[in-house]
Amino acid sequence: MSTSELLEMRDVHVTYRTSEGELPAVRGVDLTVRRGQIVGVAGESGCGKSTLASTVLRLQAANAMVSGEVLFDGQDVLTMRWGDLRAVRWVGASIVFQGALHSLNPVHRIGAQIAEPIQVHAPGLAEGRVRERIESLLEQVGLDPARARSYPHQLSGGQKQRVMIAMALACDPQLVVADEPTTALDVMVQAQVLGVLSGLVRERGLGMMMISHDLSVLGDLCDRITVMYAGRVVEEGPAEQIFADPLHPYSAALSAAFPRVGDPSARFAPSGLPGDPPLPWDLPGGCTFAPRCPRAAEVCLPAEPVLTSYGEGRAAACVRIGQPDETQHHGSPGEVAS
Amino acid sequence: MTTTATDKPRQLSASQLARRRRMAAWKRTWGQFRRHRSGMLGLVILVFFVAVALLAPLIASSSGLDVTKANGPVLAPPSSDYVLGTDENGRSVLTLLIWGARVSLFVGLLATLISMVIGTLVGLISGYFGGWVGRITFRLTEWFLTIPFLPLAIVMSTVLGRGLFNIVIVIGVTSWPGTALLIRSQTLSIRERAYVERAQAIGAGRWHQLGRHVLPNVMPMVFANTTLTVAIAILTETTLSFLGLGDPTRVSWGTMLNGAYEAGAITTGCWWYVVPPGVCVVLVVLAFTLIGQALEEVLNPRLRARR
Amino acid sequence: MATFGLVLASLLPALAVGGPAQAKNKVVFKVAMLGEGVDSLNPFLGIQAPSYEMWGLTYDYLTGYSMTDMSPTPSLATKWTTSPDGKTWTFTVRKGVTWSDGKPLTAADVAYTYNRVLHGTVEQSSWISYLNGVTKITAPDATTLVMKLKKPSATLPLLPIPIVPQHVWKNVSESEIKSYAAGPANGQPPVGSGPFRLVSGTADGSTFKFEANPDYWGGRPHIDEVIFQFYKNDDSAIQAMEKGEVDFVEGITALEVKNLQGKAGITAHNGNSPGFDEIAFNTGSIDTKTGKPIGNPNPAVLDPKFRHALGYALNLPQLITKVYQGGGLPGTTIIPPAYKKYHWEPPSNEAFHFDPAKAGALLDAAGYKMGSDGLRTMPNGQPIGTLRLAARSDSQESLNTMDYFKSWLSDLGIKAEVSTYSSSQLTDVILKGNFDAFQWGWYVEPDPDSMLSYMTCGQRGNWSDSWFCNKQYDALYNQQHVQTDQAKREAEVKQMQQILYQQSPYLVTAYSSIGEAVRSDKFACFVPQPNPGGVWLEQYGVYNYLHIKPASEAQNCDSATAGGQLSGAVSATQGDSSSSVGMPVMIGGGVVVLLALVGGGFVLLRRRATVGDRE
Amino acid sequence: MTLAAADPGLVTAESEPEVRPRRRGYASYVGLKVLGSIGSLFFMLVVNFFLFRVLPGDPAHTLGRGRLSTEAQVEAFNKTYGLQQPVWQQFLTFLHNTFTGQLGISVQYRLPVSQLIADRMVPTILLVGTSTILATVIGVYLGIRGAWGRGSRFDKVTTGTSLTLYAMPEWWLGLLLIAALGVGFWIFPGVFPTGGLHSPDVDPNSLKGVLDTTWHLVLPVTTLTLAYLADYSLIMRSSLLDELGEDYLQTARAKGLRDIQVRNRHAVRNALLPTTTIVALNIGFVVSGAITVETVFSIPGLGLLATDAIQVPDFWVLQGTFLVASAGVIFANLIANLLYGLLDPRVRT
Repeated sequence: MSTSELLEMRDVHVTYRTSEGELPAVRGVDLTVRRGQIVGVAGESGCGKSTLASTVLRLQAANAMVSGEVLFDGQDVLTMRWGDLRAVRWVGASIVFQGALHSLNPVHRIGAQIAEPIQVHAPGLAEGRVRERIESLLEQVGLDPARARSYPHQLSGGQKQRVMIAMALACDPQLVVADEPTTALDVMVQAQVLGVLSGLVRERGLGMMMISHDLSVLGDLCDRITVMYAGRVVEEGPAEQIFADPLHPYSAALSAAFPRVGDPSARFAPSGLPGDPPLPWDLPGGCTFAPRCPRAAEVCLPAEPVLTSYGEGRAAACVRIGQPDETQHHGSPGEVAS
Repeated sequence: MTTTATDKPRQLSASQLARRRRMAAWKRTWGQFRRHRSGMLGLVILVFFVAVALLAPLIASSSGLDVTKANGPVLAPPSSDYVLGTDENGRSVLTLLIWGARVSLFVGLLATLISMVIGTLVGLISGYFGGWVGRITFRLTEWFLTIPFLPLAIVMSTVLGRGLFNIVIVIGVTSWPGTALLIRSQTLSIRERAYVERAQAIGAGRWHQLGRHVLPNVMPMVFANTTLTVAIAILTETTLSFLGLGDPTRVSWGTMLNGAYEAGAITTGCWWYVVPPGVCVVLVVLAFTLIGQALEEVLNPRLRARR
Repeated sequence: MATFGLVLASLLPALAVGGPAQAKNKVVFKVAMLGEGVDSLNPFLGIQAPSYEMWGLTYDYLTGYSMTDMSPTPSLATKWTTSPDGKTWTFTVRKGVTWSDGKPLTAADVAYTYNRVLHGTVEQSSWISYLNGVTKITAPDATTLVMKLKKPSATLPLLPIPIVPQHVWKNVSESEIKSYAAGPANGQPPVGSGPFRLVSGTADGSTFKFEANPDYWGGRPHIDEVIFQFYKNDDSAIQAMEKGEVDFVEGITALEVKNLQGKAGITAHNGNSPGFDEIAFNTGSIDTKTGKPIGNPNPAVLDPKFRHALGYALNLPQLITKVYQGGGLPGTTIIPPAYKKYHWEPPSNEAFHFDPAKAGALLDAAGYKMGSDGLRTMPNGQPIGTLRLAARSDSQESLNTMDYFKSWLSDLGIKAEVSTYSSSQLTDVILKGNFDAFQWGWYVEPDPDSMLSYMTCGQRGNWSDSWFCNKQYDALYNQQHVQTDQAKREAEVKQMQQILYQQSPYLVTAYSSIGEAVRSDKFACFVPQPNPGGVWLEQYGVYNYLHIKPASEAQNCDSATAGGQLSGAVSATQGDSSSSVGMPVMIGGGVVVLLALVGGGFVLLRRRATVGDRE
Repeated sequence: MTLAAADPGLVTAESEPEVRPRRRGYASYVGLKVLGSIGSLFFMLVVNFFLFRVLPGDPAHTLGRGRLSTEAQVEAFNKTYGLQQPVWQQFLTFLHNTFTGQLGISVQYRLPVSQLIADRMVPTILLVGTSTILATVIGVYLGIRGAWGRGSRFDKVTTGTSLTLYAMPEWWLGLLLIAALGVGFWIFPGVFPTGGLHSPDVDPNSLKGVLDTTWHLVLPVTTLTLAYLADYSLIMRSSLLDELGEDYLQTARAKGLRDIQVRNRHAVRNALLPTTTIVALNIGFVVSGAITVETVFSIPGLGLLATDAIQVPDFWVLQGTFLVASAGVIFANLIANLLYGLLDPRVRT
């Protein structure tokens, strides 16, 4: 318990090396999670939030170049020796991946998969103890302990996600990274799962980094929210404030939007926002949001705005904040993002 | 065909859209293929052999194949006038190789065409039509798969007698099930795709959909699979010919190897008669395999992730 | 276990390899055979050359063959007499011969065997032709065998029918015999009286092991064991010999012979075998029941003049060098020169020789004039059309021969096309008469009768493949068939060959030979049959199995009995062996390669075997 | 026999998903598969029967090999082989005989075909069995290493080699091996025997015989192993590569498993599914695989029996071997499917 900062990300850059060239996915992000604090990361798909999450346990893809610092409990995960890293994984921080569908190994039983990290990190532990642990975990996430014997494909989406949560808590981590834990689920189930998750995290006083495109969800679960766009943080501050009165036009659009039901495949674009998020290999000059921004003006074009603080614990990256908007720019209204 | 006059225009425009999308897809594919090193290697090799096959008459006169015109020494090692030596009839091995390329490629491609047509048809039908049609065709395919390939080919070529086209037919008829199954699974997945449903909503006939929507989308996989089948077909032709079931009146790489084998070229150490034909076979088959794999990787995003 | 063994072996190659070489004190003669294997050990079923070899070692025959010209010699029969009318033959059967199970062999066994052939159905197929015209066979006492005939027979006393023990075979019923293996059963060799005993091997197998019969009436063989190993291709066999796994290779190509002749410790040659290859014409296919023409022969080939003229278009020397790989003898008539007594050599003024001009002239004379389009026409001015030449897809020689024939024909202004058939398909085509000419071959047995019979009218639709029918020829055939005066018979046989030569249903292209190679550093005293220039192993009779010796004892080959003065054909030392065998063969213009045991050979074997004639 | 031809087992498994899988136990899964196999079996019998009724030529002549002179004999022959019956009746007798293990009598050898097959089975199984075991072990290992370190030099080399071997007619490879290691070339002597199952004069049942046989099998086994190995390593590699994209590997890594653990516990376990199926299937293609290699090395196995029978043509032997061959495939196919069901829970429920 050295510092109260459990996770501290400093100027993290992630760039993918691909045959098409170098794709900057995350461009200089700072983010902090304190013990017992739930931090939400919001943004459309492709804004780099999942990439960011993957760096927490150094799980980024092989072709990703990461720079900056990811301090977990004061140690930089990115430069850690493999041995230490493995020790941090799951014991220090665990992840609830998006799409439990694929994140569970189809040919192993649930029980075995939950047991695995325990056996890896506490090799000594007796069979019986492990089993008890699994059963209690399953109960905690509201599943019948007997489920331990079944295979992933025998569970519904919600149940799978619960299993993921149980698995994430198997080694009592201090930090849980939840990467779009509920995208694949319909609203009702989403609510349940999120309830379970946040509940457990709260009662154990864990830290959690919760990633979602759904600002409303983050709004009522998190303490703080970071909004990302095109690999950068555009706004950052207390959850309810960001949800209630966002500073950045993008945040505004996000909060205005409401989640669409079902259809996991098609990720949604905030309603009222024309066009798609910029492609990482041709980012517009100046403010990357400008092309879609209702309040965009000449001032936005020259340089990319920096994150500047507005009042206590709030910051946003937009030059138009506080300016009156005369010139209304609209993206070509004809197109509708699908 | 239950397409009524009213929804024709929408129908057309939809298909035009699809066509444009497809054109773009082909361009992208080629772009990615160009970056695929082994694929390009295969292509280069293949182009070379195709060129040789096509230009055979210009490179080496066909009279070099006529035993009665051959006046070289018997099984002579490579020399200035016989770059790759001679066979047991005193013919230039090089000439035989060049003309052999024709037969081998011809058989390979034609046989593949047959197996493709059958395979694709059966695959589409069993994949697209559910119910008993689908089930029966699928069973049929599975049954044909359980027939041991080479024995069947051998038996059939004894039944049909020895001739180039018989070989082609044998290979074509025995090698389609693999394709059929592939196409089937492809069709099954595509059938579920949105625009097919749309087409259904519009009320286009099943065959119409099959032709307009499913087929064009299966084609890429068919194409990738074709190249792999050619490889197999050429291998089979060589093997059958080697076993003495080839067309004795035509020179293919397989019949050459058969000749070498029967003339005891191994013991007499006539490597120039044994090695070159084999190498050619390996190169061509390899070329087709490489291209096929490259295409698969390019066309199948799941595989593309591998690179 | 296999995997383990594999590892083991690769660890101890020396041991494993040493294995074969360690054939000690016992003298084992290992023969590599090629192509089709033994089809049956049952003498009433098998038809392939190797099978005859097996029976030859296992059983005895009433009469044998001389090494020089394969004329009948005493064997089980010590002597024989013919009644003045030639309708009664009396054989004296050797005394004191015993079966391998100890029981005595008597005339009764011989009578039993022959009667079985005479009255059986399955038993007939291979052997009946030898008892042609025989009505009654009896064994009045243990040493006497009496044969009664309808009419005199010229083919007797040639009786290459294996004599089987009555006390064993009487238990094999007519129906059982169809699948009676007659191989070694529960550790016992099949009961026979021959010089060797088959201790292991089954019809489809690839290894056959014989042990010498210590108390063989003809004297104990100089070798203790004979092992036949069958290989699928020449390379394996030849390698096996070079590695010392086998001592003899039978039926290799002339190329391989050439290649082996240089090698130390090995002697190779092409042995003349009494067979020939021919180009046969459709001389008029008919439905044998109704006598109506069937099939669609080109009218041209029906004309003897046309066929004869083509004889001068064949460049046989070229054929021999090119198609038969530089070895071989140009062919003339259907009775090979190996049978000196019966072979008719056409006088130089009649003999075919490569002379396109003459061929052309003969065709012109016969009315096949050159048309304006450079193609010859029928006498009636109709175009000849395209001759259909059939070749056997399983024989490269067959195909190449026809290719040459085609080009020679086109030089004469006659169009032709070559098509290939598998042997069984060709048999059908021939029987349907849907051909103009085809290439095939025959082996000819020592007595010319059966070969001659194939060209008689009566054989059409059965053994005649050229559909040849000629009254004069048939008359002569029937004469010689009952001719008891040897000299007269020879004259008649030669006259028949002359007729065939003129009528040209066959154009005999080549006299065949068999490539053989032996480890002359291990075994010696092989005597060729016919001597000189003949084959060493697959002979008529089993002379060499009885008389070959380990090379170490080669100097006293001559101590060997019959045919001793001929021995030393292959003696221990490389030098004079190649001079004594290699040279004559080479000087003799080389010998035709017989690819019988490779590919198409099967059919030759088959047709040769069908009437049991074999070299 | 080839990558393309060899995955019905997979397809049956794959073609399920889009139809929402009904829940059924392994038992009924097995039941279905067995039924399917029986279906194929019958189909195979039909094909088998009619295929051989269209062989060229008049049976009496081609099968009798021209030995039949008298009409009586032709009739006798037809009677023995029931050729004078109407086809459907022949088919019934055929079925009956097949199921009672009577496969007819070889025209060529005049021995019961069943006996011939039994005799020839041993060398083939020895040859193919050994090669399959070796090929599987080596191939799977290479495939795993290749896929895991994809793009590495090791991967490039092994994949390249496998592809080349895959593109190579196995008998040609055999010929090369004979030339190189059997005959010997340049200064290298040929050490290995070039043909036959054992030396003529050794008793195959003695220890020496076993060693000698093994020694004779080295080249053919090597040939076949290399041929199969190509298939297996490529299949293993590609199916493992397919797994690499999967999310659950990410999960496993996140759990703090060692790379090797992730590979063996998760990736390989799943990637093995298709490979097992194909190996099992290939075993079914015993005869096909053996034909050419047995010919080149003169090994008296089923393959050789079949090729010899073609020249005659030995009707019943061909039919018998073909029967055994297809039955083998069907059986192997069944095993493959059952295996797949056991290994992959998704299939069976």
